[in-house]
Amino acid sequence: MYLIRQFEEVCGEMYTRGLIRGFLHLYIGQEAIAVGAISRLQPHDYIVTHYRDHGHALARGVASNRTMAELFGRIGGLNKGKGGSMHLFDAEKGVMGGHAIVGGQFPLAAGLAFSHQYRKTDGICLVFFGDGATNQGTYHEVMNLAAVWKLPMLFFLENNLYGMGSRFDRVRGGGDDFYTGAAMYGIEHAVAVDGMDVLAVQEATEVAIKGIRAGNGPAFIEAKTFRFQGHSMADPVKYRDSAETEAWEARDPIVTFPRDLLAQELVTEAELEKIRASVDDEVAEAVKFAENSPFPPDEELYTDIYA
Amino acid sequence: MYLIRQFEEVCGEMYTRGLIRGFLHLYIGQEAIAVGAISRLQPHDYIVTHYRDHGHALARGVASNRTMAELFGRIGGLNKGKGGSMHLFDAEKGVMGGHAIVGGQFPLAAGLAFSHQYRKTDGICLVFFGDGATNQGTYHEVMNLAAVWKLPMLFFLENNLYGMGSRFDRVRGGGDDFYTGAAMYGIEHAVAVDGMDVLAVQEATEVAIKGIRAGNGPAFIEAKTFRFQGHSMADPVKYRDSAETEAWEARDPIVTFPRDLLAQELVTEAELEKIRASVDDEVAEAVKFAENSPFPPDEELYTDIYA
Amino acid sequence: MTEITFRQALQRGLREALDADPDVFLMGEDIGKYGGAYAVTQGLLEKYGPDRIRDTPISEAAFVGAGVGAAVAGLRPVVELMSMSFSLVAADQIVNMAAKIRYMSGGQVKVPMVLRAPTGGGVQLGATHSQSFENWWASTPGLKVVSPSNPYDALGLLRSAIEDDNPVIFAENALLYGMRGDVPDDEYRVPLGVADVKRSGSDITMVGWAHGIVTLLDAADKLSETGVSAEVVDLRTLRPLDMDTVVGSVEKTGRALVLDENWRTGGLGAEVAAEIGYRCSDILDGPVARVAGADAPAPYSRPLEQLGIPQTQGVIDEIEKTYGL
Amino acid sequence: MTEITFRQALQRGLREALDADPDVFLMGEDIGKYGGAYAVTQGLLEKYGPDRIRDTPISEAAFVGAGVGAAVAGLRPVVELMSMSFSLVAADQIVNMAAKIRYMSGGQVKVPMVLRAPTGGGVQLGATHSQSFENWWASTPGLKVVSPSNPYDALGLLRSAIEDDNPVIFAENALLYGMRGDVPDDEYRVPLGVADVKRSGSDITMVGWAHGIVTLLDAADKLSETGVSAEVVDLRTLRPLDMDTVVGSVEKTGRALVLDENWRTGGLGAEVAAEIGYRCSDILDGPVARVAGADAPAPYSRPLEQLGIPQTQGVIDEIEKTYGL
Ligand SMILES: Cc1ncc(C[n+]2csc(CCOP(=O)(O)OP(=O)(O)O)c2C)c(N)n1
Ligand SMILES: Cc1ncc(C[n+]2csc(CCOP(=O)(O)OP(=O)(O)O)c2C)c(N)n1
Ligand SMILES: [Mg+2]
Ligand SMILES: [Mg+2]
Repeated sequence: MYLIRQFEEVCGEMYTRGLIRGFLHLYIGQEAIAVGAISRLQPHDYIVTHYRDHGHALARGVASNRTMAELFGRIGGLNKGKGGSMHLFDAEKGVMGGHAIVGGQFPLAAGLAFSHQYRKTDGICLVFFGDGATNQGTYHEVMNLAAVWKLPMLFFLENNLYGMGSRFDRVRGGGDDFYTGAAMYGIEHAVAVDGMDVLAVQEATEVAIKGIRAGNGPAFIEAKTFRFQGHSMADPVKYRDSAETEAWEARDPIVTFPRDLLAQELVTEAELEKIRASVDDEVAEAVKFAENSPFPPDEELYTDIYA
Repeated sequence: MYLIRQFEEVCGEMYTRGLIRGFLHLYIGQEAIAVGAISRLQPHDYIVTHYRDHGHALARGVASNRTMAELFGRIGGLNKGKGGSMHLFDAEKGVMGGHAIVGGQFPLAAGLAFSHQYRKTDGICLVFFGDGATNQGTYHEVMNLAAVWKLPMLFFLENNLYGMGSRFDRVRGGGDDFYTGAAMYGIEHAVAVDGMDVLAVQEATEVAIKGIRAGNGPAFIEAKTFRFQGHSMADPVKYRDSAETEAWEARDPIVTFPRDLLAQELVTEAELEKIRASVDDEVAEAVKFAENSPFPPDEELYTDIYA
Repeated sequence: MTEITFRQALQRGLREALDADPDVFLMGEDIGKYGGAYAVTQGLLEKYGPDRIRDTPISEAAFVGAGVGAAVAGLRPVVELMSMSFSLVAADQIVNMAAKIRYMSGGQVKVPMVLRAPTGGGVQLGATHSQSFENWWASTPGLKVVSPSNPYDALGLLRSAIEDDNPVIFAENALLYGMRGDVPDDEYRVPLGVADVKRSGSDITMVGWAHGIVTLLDAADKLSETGVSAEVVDLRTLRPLDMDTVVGSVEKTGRALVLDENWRTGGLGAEVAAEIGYRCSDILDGPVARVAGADAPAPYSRPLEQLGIPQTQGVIDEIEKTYGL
Repeated sequence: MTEITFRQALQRGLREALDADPDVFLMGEDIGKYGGAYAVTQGLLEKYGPDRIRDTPISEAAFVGAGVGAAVAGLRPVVELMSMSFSLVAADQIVNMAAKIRYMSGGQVKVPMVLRAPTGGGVQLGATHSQSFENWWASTPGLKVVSPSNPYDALGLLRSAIEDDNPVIFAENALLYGMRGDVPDDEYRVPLGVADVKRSGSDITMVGWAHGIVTLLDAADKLSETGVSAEVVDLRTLRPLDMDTVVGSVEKTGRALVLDENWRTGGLGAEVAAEIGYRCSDILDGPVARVAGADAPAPYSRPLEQLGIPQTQGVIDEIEKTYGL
């Protein structure tokens, strides 16, 4: 979690320095979700996510230096600099993007899940999405498709309460809970979990995945969470008051999780310091790697269009 | 109801004779719905429907002769022959189409309902759709939009169990009832009704519309029904067995409703005969009208593209 | 050689692929139990079973995108849309997902998928059901687009399309399903991206594709009666365009006409005409003539609809007007 | 005359319309409380209230189609898409509903709606966010499409668009929002469907639109240094195309170049080039030159992205190559 946090903080800096450009959506505040959920995957499982994707990539063990290089638009980046922040891929690790059209990732995820079913493996596809994305038609179509076909698919909603400047209750007719709607599609296993509690997320994911691998069809998890910063670097965050933000910040997993570990004496302050220092180093190295990686050569404009 | 039935039977004949072409979807078996529901509308209300639209137009009092002329592709048709069977319009009567892209009608209906809300009238928009259409993303998006905005809109599902050759349970993850899903969107008034019982449909619609006009937001009615014939004239209906069809045919509203009326002595056989004869005449006249109406002149190809 | 219909040619291609490669599967609305809206997939469910012949809900965005996902995972989906007109509800999945996922990933994945759909007008289905959006998909980098004009090409192109590692839009003009033609019994292929001279001639090059070729061959017949020798070039593949074959022909004839049955403005015909104009400016005996569908939504009424679709006489008139032939 | 930005020009147009006509209302994602992704609608919610400045869910198909419905009922919705790239998820509503409902109904209804959206690339948003689908909408009968190149035209065209009784796609190149320019204080209009000569010249006609005009004007400056006098024609409206103005200019100069910043193949530039080629074949001093965006998805990396976007030098080189100027 701390790697993600530190990585994101540094990304913010790099954006301000003009080294990262375009749209940059930080994952700060939601780290417990990526870490908790993705830790429960097997290597042959797939992950599909949206544009707020750094956390998912890093939690899956994608190289931080190649991730940073991607954000810098360099040839050493995961996608050779062609994808950028919103479109991170690491196919070897089953990270199948980073998708920037809201809701666009659902059908792709269904197809990846289908491939496991067709080949009769026990693999699954874990798809992340936000509260705002539930208002896209593809959400509905794919929830239904997954249910009818009993696809091995875990729908993971990161409900951070806002889609850009819109609090969910201003754009959603249903109530506060999203997960309860899954039953309507015939998705039987659907639960809510505290998205600020990495162990709770881990536990909920473990249970859900067990059912999916057992052939029960898709499952649904809604994690209640909050993004501490703006939607993207361009967002001045005028649409919510600081009290709401502060209440959530008080539950910051980067603070609370180590505090709990310390309290339970499962870790020492010194060990934590060591981890933090090594993470800080890793991220600093990532920036160096990115800076030293050249921009893609001109011919890359026309490569990778066709196989 | 008998007008619709007779009209549709004759349409089938005309199709066989090559006077109607393209896709023709008959409403036979579902008449009680259009008649029951539309009878509860006020003149300023809107109706939006899909390609199986003859019944809705006729129930709204749209001229049968101009409807037939439209199916014949003649200039005297409702749409000057430009729309055809799937796209019937009669704007003066608030019949805003006939829409042939499955699910395409939902957003339009929302906008029409919105216009009433924006202008603070008590008008509503009644939108018809089939079970198959619920698998389109627009269904979901518009259910939500209508709920958030409390649009004066009545969602009317004609659940005839099949979308083309697909029985609903083969393409839907949810259970047998569709109406229960409306609650997920925050649509509070949602009921099921026997679509073969015109009085029940009328009653359910009356109640729903009352709530909508009172400002309660959208409502949802699911009528269980059956199309007695194929999806379109091209459909050999190989995907369902005749027992299912026969069970539903036994509940044919064109048979049962007059039978009940007779039993209750609310009508005499002679009166019924008179109605039937006059309807038969009207439909025969409609065919004549259509045959005598010329094809649109060439310049019509380029008119009505822009206002 | 066996004489079969265009529909049978497609069916044969599908069966072969299903037989040859367990990674090939079919998905689409009512392709199984119903047998397909245009009966192309009739009988396949019975033979290959529901795992490989998958009926879908009416959720085009979902199942087209699921096709991309399956392809990215290494399967070879052949997805059917009931009509090219319905490709619009899946437009985002086609253009932003199928076409771009490889590029955006820096080449990490590929999309060996075929998206089949009946296309075109002429049978009174009205404005929403008579469209040829393959014209748009053909302007989208990352996609390949084919549209055969006869049973031979249909089978040969389908074989190549299914074997191709890229997303291929396979546009089947619905007017052609019943067309009969000779097809060899061996396993020939028609390569993607190669145009074909369907009739050779010396006075004018007429370029078209799909059902347009029927019209052009008919026009060529009529023209020959008045002593005009017309060459007919069938693009067959709309992306990538084989302009070399087209230009080669124009270099021979010195005159060119392009037929695009879809809306005139901004259609693929404009691209072909502009390119011929550019590459053959030195040798052209006049401007590149264009014949296209009316710039109007398709009306239901038969006489109006026919008026909007290019006919043989329209082609002949345009040649006369442009070149005085 | 006041110097304002392109963004301010649009804002002024929206405010005027909201003031003048109670039937005008705005709808789109985060146009209210957030103030609009590109701040065009900033401050409007406060002034006009939530009934007329309506934030929508992320449901483009739903609210674009709802705009059509409201327009059909006689209101005058101005709908904002956060990006033209997102118009694909509403493609069916745009093409099959907005564009066709009038025709299909035989003229019974009309659709006085404006659909505004930022468009184009150049700011490293990557392949899914840098597209200009107005090219496709401009080939769709039933739609009108405009894309201004400066604050004056932006305001004048927006006034006309909102007053027009047809669905107008209003494509705002995002690179232009900050552009400053003089705008009269009176209520002038720029009519739809009328191109504009932005710079007159005698040696070559350069045709473009929107941000392309910035490039063409720059190229014209550079060309004048070498004694080449270039005329720059701004289409302003992409449908209907004002080919008469374009042809009038080419008749004067005898040479033509078309700049289309979007994908080259099958773009609107091809249409313009083909038409010039046809109508001016007698007087053209060579083929119609085309400069266009790369036929590739937009890469994120800045140098690659820039390479794919037509630049001044590319225009000059193409003129040199084609006409030896
Ligand atoms: C189809 C589409 N519409 C709009 C956008 C612009 N947009 C990008 S992110 C976003 C908000 C999404 O919110 P949510 O799904 O809750 O995810 P979060 O950003 O909160 O993680 C919007 C409106 C888009 N990228 N795609
Ligand atoms: C987007 C789209 N996909 C597919 C079709 C083809 N199609 C027309 S009607 C239909 C079945 C719809 O079934 P349902 O909604 O249950 O209505 P019913 O025909 O039973 O009245 C299908 C698949 C279409 N017209 N539009
Ligand atoms: Mg959110
Ligand atoms: Mg049905």
